[in-house]
Amino acid sequence: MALEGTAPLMNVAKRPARAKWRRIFRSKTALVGLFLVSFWVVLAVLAPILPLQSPTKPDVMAMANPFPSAAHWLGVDILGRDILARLIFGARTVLLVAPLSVAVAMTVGISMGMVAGYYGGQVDAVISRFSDIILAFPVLVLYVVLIANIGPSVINIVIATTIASAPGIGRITRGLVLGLKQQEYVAAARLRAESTLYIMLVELLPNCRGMLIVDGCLRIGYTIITIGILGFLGLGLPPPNPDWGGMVKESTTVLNVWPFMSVEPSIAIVSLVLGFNLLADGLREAWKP
Amino acid sequence: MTRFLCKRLIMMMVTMLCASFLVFAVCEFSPGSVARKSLGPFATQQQVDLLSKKLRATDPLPVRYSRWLGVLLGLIPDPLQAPDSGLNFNDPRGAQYFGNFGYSTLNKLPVNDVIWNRLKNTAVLAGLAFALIVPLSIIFGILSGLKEGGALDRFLSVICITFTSIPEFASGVFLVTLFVILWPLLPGTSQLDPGSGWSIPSQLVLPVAVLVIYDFGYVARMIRVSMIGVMERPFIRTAVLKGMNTRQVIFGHALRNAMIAPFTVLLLQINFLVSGVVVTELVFAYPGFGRLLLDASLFGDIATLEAATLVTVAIAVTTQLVGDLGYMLLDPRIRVK
Amino acid sequence: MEEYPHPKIPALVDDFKSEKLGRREFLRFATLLGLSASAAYSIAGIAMPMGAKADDMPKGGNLRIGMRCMEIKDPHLADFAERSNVIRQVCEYLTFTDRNNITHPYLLEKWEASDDLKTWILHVRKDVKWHKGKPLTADDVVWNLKRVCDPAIGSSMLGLFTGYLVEEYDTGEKDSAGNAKKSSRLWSDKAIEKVDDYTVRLNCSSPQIAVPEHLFHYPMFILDPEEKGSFGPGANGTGPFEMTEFTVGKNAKYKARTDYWGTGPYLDTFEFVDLGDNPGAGIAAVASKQVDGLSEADAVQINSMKNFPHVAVYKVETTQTIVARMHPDNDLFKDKRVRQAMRFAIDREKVIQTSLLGAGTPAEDHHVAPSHPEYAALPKYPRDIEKAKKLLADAGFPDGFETDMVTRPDPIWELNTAQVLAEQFKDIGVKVNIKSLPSAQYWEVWTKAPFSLTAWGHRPLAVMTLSLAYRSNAAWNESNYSNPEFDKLLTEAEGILDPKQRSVVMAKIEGIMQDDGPIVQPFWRIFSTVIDKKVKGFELHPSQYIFAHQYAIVQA
Amino acid sequence: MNMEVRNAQRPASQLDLSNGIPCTAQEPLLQIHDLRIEFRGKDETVVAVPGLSLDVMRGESYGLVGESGCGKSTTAMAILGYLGRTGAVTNGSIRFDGEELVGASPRQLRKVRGRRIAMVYQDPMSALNPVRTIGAQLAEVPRIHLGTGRAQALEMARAMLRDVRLPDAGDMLKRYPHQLSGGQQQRVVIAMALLARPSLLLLDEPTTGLDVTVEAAVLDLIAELRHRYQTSLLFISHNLGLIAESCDRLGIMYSGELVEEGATGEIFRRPRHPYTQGLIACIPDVDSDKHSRSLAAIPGHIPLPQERPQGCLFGPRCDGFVAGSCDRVDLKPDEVEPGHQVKCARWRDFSRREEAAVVVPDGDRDAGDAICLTNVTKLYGTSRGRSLKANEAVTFSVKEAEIVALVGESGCGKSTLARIVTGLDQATSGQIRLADRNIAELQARARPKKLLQSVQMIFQNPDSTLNPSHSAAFSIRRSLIKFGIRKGKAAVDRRVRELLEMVRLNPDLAERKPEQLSGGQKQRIAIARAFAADPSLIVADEPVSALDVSVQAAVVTLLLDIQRANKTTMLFISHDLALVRHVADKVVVMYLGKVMEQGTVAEIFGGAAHPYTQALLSSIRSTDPDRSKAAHIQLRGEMPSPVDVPRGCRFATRCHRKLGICEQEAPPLRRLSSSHEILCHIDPTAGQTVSDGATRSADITREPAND
Repeated sequence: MALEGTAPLMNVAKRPARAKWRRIFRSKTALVGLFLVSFWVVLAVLAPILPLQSPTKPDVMAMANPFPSAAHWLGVDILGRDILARLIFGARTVLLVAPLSVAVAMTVGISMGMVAGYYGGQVDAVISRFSDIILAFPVLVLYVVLIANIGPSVINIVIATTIASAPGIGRITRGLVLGLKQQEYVAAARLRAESTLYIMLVELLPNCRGMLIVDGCLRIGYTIITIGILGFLGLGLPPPNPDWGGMVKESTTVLNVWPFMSVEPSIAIVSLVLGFNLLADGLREAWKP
Repeated sequence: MTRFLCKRLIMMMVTMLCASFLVFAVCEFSPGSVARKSLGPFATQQQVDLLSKKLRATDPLPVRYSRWLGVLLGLIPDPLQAPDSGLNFNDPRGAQYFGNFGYSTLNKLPVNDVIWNRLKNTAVLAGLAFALIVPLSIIFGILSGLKEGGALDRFLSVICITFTSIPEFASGVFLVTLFVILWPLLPGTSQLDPGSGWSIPSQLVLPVAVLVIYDFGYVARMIRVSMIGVMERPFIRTAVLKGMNTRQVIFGHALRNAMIAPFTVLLLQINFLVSGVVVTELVFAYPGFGRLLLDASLFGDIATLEAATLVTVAIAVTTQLVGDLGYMLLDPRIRVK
Repeated sequence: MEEYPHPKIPALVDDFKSEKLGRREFLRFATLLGLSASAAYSIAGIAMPMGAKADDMPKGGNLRIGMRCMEIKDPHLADFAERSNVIRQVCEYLTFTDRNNITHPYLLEKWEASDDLKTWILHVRKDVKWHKGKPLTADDVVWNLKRVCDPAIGSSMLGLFTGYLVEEYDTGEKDSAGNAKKSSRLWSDKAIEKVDDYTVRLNCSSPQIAVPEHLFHYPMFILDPEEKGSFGPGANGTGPFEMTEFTVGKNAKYKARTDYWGTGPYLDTFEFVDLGDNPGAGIAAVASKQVDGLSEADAVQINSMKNFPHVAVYKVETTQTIVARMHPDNDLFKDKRVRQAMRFAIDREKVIQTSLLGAGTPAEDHHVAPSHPEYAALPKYPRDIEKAKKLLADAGFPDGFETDMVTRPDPIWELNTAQVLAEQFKDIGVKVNIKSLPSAQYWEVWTKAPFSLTAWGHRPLAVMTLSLAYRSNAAWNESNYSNPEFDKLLTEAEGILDPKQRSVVMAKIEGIMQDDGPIVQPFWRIFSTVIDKKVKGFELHPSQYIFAHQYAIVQA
Repeated sequence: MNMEVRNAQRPASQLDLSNGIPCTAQEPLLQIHDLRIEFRGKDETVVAVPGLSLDVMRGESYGLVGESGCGKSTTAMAILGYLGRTGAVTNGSIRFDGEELVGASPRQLRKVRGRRIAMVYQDPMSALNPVRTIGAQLAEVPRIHLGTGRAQALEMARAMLRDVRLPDAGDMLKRYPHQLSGGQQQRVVIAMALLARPSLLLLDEPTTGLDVTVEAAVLDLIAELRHRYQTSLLFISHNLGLIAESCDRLGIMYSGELVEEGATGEIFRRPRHPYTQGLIACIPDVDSDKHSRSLAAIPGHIPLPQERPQGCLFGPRCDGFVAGSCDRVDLKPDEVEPGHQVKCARWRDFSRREEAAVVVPDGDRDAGDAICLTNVTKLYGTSRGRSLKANEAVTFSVKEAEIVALVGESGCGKSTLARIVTGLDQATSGQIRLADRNIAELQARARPKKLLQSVQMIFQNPDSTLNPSHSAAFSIRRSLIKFGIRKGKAAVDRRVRELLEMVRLNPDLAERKPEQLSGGQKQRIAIARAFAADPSLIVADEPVSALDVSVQAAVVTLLLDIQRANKTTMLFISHDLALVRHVADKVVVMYLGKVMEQGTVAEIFGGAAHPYTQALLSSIRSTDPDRSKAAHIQLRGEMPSPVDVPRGCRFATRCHRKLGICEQEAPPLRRLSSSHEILCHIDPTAGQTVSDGATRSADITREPAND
């Protein structure tokens, strides 16, 4: 009998892993999202080598007429600092803190969800109950209570994000794992004496990847909003670090005379959040089974 | 059913207990004593120590927590309200009654005098927003979920996803610029004060709008996803192949199924609206619950913070319960037999 | 020769006439010594600025001022202008210092000072009635004065009275660090003495000229002894209004008294509206006429509102300021050259232009303002990066250093100043990380942080601030500054009445502050606000004080 | 009446079933001509059906047979104009009762859908709206099409439910779909389809997913109703046996094309197309076992629409492929005899395929027990202290190198037993002796490596058996490494290649991701994985049930070859009795957690003694046109819940030979031979006792099934 599969399967790309990512390029939504996100990422990465003005140095001369000009493309803020530079340097902070927070939260959440979903029973009950309690807390309250009490800093924002989001991520992971652990390949792994940790990390985790990446994108977007809100509440990163939420707060006072000062950082936040949201949406669409 | 409800009620109590303890625990991390905060910057350490002692803030955490719990349940009188404490705390309701949330160190009033009025204000705001979010998101979600990828879907999805990406402070900024400053149609703040020359309804327009803008897109997207899922389900095919027209299919078969999953999401918005309104309340100087919560947590007013947290958690667990009950109503498959 | 209420006044008149004494100082001293303002003005040869005549004031209406409504525990503990403003409409002071630094009798009919300035006789007005009916008596005044001197109450008056009415003593106990615990008490049983039903005598341990000004310090309200220091709606007071409603974070409402002893009030009702911490909300509220004005509007807010057609902008120069203060006992700042370098690093004009949008005047690092009567002009020094760097290098920091600076996020001008200062410190190699703490936390550490930015309110006298903030072990000595020479000179200056003599001492004090002092002080703030043009009688007081009984609304 | 239909082997066009009018020259009810259906994706257009022509006569039952992906369901959807947003008919016509349906307006289509052409779907559970009552969903049909009022519509629904033999129709109307069993749901769907008295009923795999005994009942119902309502049927199925029994005429579809068409009996007796022949040959039938006939498999797989070859689509898989004639573009159907058409260039050259030679020697009868189960019981605790009895006192043993089949309908506990044996679950009590150990309560985690290695499993679902994130050979490699079968990367890789070759896969597939493999290939990998550990016992849980028949045969044959070569003992779990006959040495029949009967293949298939086994055997559908007429034993009702097991005999509630005692007392274990046991009150040696409960399908069809 001839061996099966000698004829190449024509319709399937050679490298499915890459094909999965390539599918993003077919989704317009994902592309727009990717563009917005990479726009900011590129600017943030290149910030030190871009011919930007100092994001913290006031330009007293420009304050007489802070509106966008040839010298300051997006104008200067109420302290005479170049808004463009502040936005771009602010992107560095946001693009560091938000993904970092989400990454930590994901690590904790995924671990919780994996353990709860895989072991089930009492372990699941304890973890789920704990998650329920955290989730019953309104998220923003959680942030405010935490940050107001432990003070604003990158670490603390990471901690707060982790506490606030890990249960949600855990719940998603748990749901995925509950389904996946019934899969026969998991049984097969058990039958070849694989350790539980191995099963979780090698057999289960990669198959949660898609959903978790999508969820992660949404969460990064949401965390950016939260960081903005914290900045707006005066609980954001300490100045003079350009903090987008803080920039809006600083300039709401001059909204009616210099609206661009608050509108520009608002647009920056909206565009970046929108980027992540679109990316998540596009990925979900592209990876839909 | 009774069993189920009892079980749920017990779980609710446990959740609230844990949550309240958590607040106490988190406040432990707070640098600075409540006494310092309530005496202000210029008080001497001596005064601070004295007040700390009076407030019994130096007791260990479990002691304070159980005392708080005892006071709340009306088991013991509030020691802070005793006349000899020298704190001048007087609750007209008495020092010992069920539901005694204690005395707010921030407002120098019984928490019960502060919190309910604020909650009422926020309930008005949240209720109006919710009343708009529900129909708007359903209409948007259903219309765009009807034909995934169609022109209408793309258009509505772009609106929804963009709106959800606008933080409240940003939309507050945009709206105030437009409708207060450039085109002064509406008042810039909403203190719910009829004496300000603006009617209460006109004061509510902008805060409600900010909340709706931020929130409805998210819910609409949930409903959209659910609707798309439902439209792909075989029973929709059954309905179409029965000879039903689109309207009959949607209202007869799709709608109720499409609402099952987003129902909980919709209810979750109540939680969000009750406490997530902080930013909106701040932007519009609205005398609401969110700001109270913010002020209390910034100040370290643990009595108010506890009460506010308990209320929000109670709302959260109640909506969860309502969600589950509504779920049963919507989906006969999970009704308790 | 006229009959003067105090034997020192003729000398003052002479000095003024021989131009040894400025007009401001003359007016201030003369009135402090009991000369009536009108007499003082007439000697000074200028017309007394007149408030609007009561007869011209329209009656009725409701006025709404936007202001934070903070919780009030005890009026004698009032520590912010906002708190005292809420009380001020109900309870009153014995004296009143106007925006020109001239102190007038208020609940007092007049006061008399002894020649040595150690004995002050206060004559209480006889026509003042508490809202609840009984007349104001010397007993009430004595109770209030004694109360603020009780350390258990914790009023900031204690600090002001220390040195002439109050003394510090060792309690004999030790605190946890092993230092002797100190407490305060009246220096003598007779320090505050009732003479008769309408006369009170203060017997001071040392000469003090500023007694009438101290009596206008913001917690020094005269309360009804029966109310034991509580305050709330319906609280008794001698003032023009009765408080009808008070909700922390929301509003305070008042109803005019019909039997007020003084002029006014013209309004039917008055109201403070809490607009929260968001400065944008204040602007929005003014824009949509939800409030008739704000108690305070910073330069940025003014900038936004100056074009509103319906409001008038009010400005007043104040001695409100901000200091970046260093702990000289901290390793980084123990070398005075470091502190000097920090002062040389600052370009004051630039700070004023950026963080205050120009609404300020440069300060000279010694916390004495040109508008203070004690001010002695010293040579000004400009920004000098090279010099600063050299000083740092000499002090052992050739590459500068990095430090945290604690500040508050609100009000925004403070944070802005912090950012501008940090940026300028960067130029001399000092990297300043701004640590902005929510107010509640900030006040927890404001005296403890090695490097911190602190706003100081307006005070009519420089010595008031200096003794509160820089005297060794003073209650509010946030900078842990301790310099025996400074303390000695300060005590000396407080006792000197002769301006010439005193300015010599003040120059020394100012010099010490510039050379050795713990602060970098970039500017004095110009205080400003907006009030609807329909409001008549509004005057901006440098202490942010609101006196609603002076205001009236012109109906359109 | 029923038998009449069954006997109608002539094309229906020659038979008058409608209104008594002779209709020999009648126009077909449904006329599909040169139909081309395309699905337009973002990047490519897929031609699902390139050009299909077929006619369905009035009153006729037409069977459309083909393996998955051949376009048969798409054709049905095209008839109703429901191809989704991407699908479109790009050529050809569909005329229904003289009316052109291609390009019909939505309004026109709505008048046809549900009214004149109705459909019965594959998965009745999902075809019904879960949140609306049966009554509401049924009543819609008359309300839409006949304009009847609510009350009247409900009355019609009630009547129709009675017609489809649902008990207590009034109560049924108020129920929700999930409260019904699968068989009941399908009856509801049929009732819904028939409510508006359509003239054509499309049946899309109507019994797939139902248990065999339920399937039989549903098919009988369809046959009867079709007759009563004079409805033509277009019966779509992959199951030749079903079609053989239910249809007058049939068409064999392959990759979107009709390759052969003709009267049912004719096609089964004289299949002309090599694909048809192959299909028939690869179906196991009850008459032969592995010792008499091995299943013939069709090599290769169905081409994807994008990779259709030129000329004969079956060419690449056909032994008789001749270049030049088979790959001609203008290949046309050829008429074998009137009414029998075949699309094959060389049909004249093929006679019926030779059956594969007898290859399987008899097993070693003297071997010792490889595994021995004694009183294995598995209880699952449910809420309120009740327990679900998945297995109760299961006792049987498997000899070395023997294949024992566990047979039963879904829910009988056979898979639970498999999980217990492999250690994926643990027994509540009882003994499983394997290599002198009791492994009944040893979970995989607790088993020593050696033990784990000796028991391996082949799983049911090809889509879940391989981890989609890893390459095909990943788990094989892990198995080799974990058990230390080979050391060193090179040795492991070599062994992987060997194993892949053993399962007849190109070793180049090793690095492919599962999503790039076909179902059959994935199952082969799974077999290779199981054997990689060199186990002494393989538990195969329905290893081929999810595969297409042609693939199924190949995989089964392969599995048997390897088993024999390795002398592996095997526990083979299946619901397919015909397949079991081909695979097993010994059969264990389970019902509701208990063993009903066990014996050698010959004993069970030769003379089953237990009524349940008899019922199962009677439900096997044969492609032999002469055999398929045999009446089925219809079981009434549904399998009781394993939480509330009947007090006496488990099977008593459904038994057609029930005695009075059956409901009261647990039946005794009767030993009929050294290898044959039954659990039954009826003593088979005492002669045929027809009890009051015994009914034959022909007799009970008119009574409501007691569902």
